[in-house]
Amino acid sequence: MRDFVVFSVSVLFLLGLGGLVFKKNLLKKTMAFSVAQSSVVLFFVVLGYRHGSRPPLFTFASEGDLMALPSAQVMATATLILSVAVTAVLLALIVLLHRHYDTVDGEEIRRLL
Amino acid sequence: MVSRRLFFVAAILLFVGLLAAALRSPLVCDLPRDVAVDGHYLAAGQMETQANDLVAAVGFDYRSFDLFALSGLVIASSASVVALLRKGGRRA
Amino acid sequence: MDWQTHLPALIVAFPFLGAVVTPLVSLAGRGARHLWFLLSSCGTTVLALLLWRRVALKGAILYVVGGESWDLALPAGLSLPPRIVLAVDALGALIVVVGALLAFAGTLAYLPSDRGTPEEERSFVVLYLLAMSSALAMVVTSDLFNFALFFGLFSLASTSIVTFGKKKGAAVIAAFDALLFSGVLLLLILFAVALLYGRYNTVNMAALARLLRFGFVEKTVLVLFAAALLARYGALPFTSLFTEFLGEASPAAGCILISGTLVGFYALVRVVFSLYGTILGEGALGWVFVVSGLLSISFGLTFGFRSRRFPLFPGFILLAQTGHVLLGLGVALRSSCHVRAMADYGMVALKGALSLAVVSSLACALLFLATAFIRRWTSSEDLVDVGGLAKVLPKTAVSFFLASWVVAGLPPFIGYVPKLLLHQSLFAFNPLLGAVSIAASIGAAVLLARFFHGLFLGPLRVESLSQKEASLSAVLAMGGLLCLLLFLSFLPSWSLTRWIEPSVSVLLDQAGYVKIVLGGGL
Amino acid sequence: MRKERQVLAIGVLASALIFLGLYQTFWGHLCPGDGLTGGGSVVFALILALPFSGSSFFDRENRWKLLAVAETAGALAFLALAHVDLGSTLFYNALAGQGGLFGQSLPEGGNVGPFFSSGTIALINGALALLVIGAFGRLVTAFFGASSSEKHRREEEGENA
Repeated sequence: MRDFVVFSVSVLFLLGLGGLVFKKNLLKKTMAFSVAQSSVVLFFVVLGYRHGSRPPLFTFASEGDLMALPSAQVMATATLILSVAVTAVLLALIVLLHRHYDTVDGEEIRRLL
Repeated sequence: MVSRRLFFVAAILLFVGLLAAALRSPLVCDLPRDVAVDGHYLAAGQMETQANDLVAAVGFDYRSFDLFALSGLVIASSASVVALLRKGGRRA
Repeated sequence: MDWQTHLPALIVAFPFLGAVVTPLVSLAGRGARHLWFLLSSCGTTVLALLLWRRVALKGAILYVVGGESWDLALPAGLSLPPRIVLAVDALGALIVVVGALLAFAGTLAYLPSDRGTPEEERSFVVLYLLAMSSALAMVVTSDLFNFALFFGLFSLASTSIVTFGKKKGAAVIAAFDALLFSGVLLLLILFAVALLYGRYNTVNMAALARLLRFGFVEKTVLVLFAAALLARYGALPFTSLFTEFLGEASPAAGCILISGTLVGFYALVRVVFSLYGTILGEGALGWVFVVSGLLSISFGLTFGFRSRRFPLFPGFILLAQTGHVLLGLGVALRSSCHVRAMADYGMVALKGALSLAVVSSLACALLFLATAFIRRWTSSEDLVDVGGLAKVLPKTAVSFFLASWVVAGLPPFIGYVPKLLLHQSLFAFNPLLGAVSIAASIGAAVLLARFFHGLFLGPLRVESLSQKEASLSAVLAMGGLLCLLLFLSFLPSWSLTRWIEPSVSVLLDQAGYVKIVLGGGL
Repeated sequence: MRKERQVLAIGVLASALIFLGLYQTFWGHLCPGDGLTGGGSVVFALILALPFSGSSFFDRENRWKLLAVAETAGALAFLALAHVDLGSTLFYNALAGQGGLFGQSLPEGGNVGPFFSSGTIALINGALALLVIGAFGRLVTAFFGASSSEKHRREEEGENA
């Protein structure tokens, strides 16, 4: 099961990376970047999980519960915020490019340059 | 176009194969592993920070220096998007 | 306990405060904002100098963020630090000072000349101060995940300020590519951090340095880090992107970008020497550095000779210098596990690489300022359209000339010291490599002569300058950097013994770095 | 009629989201979620509401200023909370367990938890939520303004052609 999750993390990352390399549409490139970033988030979450563990929360917890590792979840949240910030700026740049060139195709834009 | 796709598929297959080979070796997720730092958070974090949510305890107390980077990211992205897009900003 | 205990954290918090308060100050008008920008940047530089002095006096310092006491990294019964620990030793202090000075020069270059919409001007100050804060934070932190976050903040802030005040779309597409590319680098670093976290359950560099056992995961992590940080430093084939991007930058934005490359260099040597250090042994990494150094040199020189766009030229020169630095690092790594070789030439190579990284970033910042101001004043980018500028821009011509002298590595200026050390050690390591390095230096000197001739000599071809040279900020920024270089030139042995040698010794002393954070008892 | 129903549904959804965000923020030290995600939920409610509010409403200068003030106030509060006890270190949790503001002590192990516990953690949660609402609120407003001005520009171009 754990192997499967690590497997899907790497497939997600590679899908994102492939999209970044092979897609010409800048919007699709941004989406591919988000996909790759989500694989990192998934990886952090997997690393924090222990078999049969509960969330690391003492509210309503009972004695002897096994809890997931908290710092992995903190890192996952931080990575999400990073992703949101970078994606927002990328989208803003795309809006600007669309205003200039009336297209979001990367190669087209480079031809018009 | 077709060659590109073929290349992409080949790259994925190669990586998947490498990963499958790597998983045979003792890897990252071998559990139970030594959880020294997280073990400290789980054992003493509640009393040290007086917070029931250990994610908040770790994120806002133990690793609080990260908050500079996180709030900086929020401010930076909003400042740059506003400067790039706001009306009266750039004209086409 | 005096207030200077808090310096490692204040150096991040102070520019952050500056960025946060900027919108409030902007309500009082443009002048107030400029004054505030100058004050924040200057204050940060002063704090950096204080930090450097404190490290020079007291040795390496640590700071436990959020701990009950600033030096209690390990609470009772723990062998790994649970909190984020800031650790500054001689190398860190050196990079902090140089990075802060570069950023301050950028502030001076910004002040009255950059105009845009009000939102753009306000955001520029915010983002510049955030970039400065994150560049310094990347140096002082010893926590790898924290490093990755500040890396992301730096990429974001420094990328978007390049597009401000630009009429063309070329800057926007360059910024898009650069941001996407640094986003991918960030992903690589995050993956590496996650792998280390999964393996050792800590992300503190010093603790990891003590625990690390060389295996499959560690090799993967090393590859990820080396790829990401080499690209951040500006080496390897990906650099055309960085050069293009630097060519689009305004004078102020370029300074912070160059200080970012210096921080990338710092992170690279930190990871290689302090995190991995002796367990690397005689691995292939030394050859990787040598090859990527050779690639960078050849790329920089060939494209420099072929290109006629003079704003790109500081980027090419910086790239060639980066190549030299990487050659030195590679040689030092190759010799690091032989005591004899280390004493013979490895130490000298490391010394040369470190001093060349610092000096060339200062000199290239000066070159960059000169070309960026020329582009702004002549509103032209082609070497064919300008010429004979020495008559109308004498001060810029003098700074450009002296900076090229320093970069070319000729005496009497400071540039010859690192070059001499590097050539000497490369020759001892492998005569062929030494010959290549000397030839590359001569090539760089010819390249500099070509651009100096094209820009400043010959008949004057520009009809009208959009602005007089006498703009105080430009003179101050270029003059300040020039004074710094001249100061170092007059005291080469002082700068070697006070700045470089302590840094080299802390770099080679991996146990010392572990001891700063984890204490001596373990 | 249809539009009114849509507005009603969006209003219900948005207020639920705002409630969720505030809950996450203020109970951040006791329950899942924290100030950053709570602020994000509130901004998401704003995104839902923006298309139905008309561009003039949210592009009005005073709304914009309110968000900017929220951002600056949140960031300043965050910095102030970081420096609350410089006798120890930056970010030292000086209020926890001291009996004062947010200083109630917590029983060990699983418990519901008193609201006024955890010291600076709860306060930093609030400050960061304010910061995120202000910053990302301005961000989405800028995006929305850009898209509506784009539409306007296209219509003008169409008339000219």
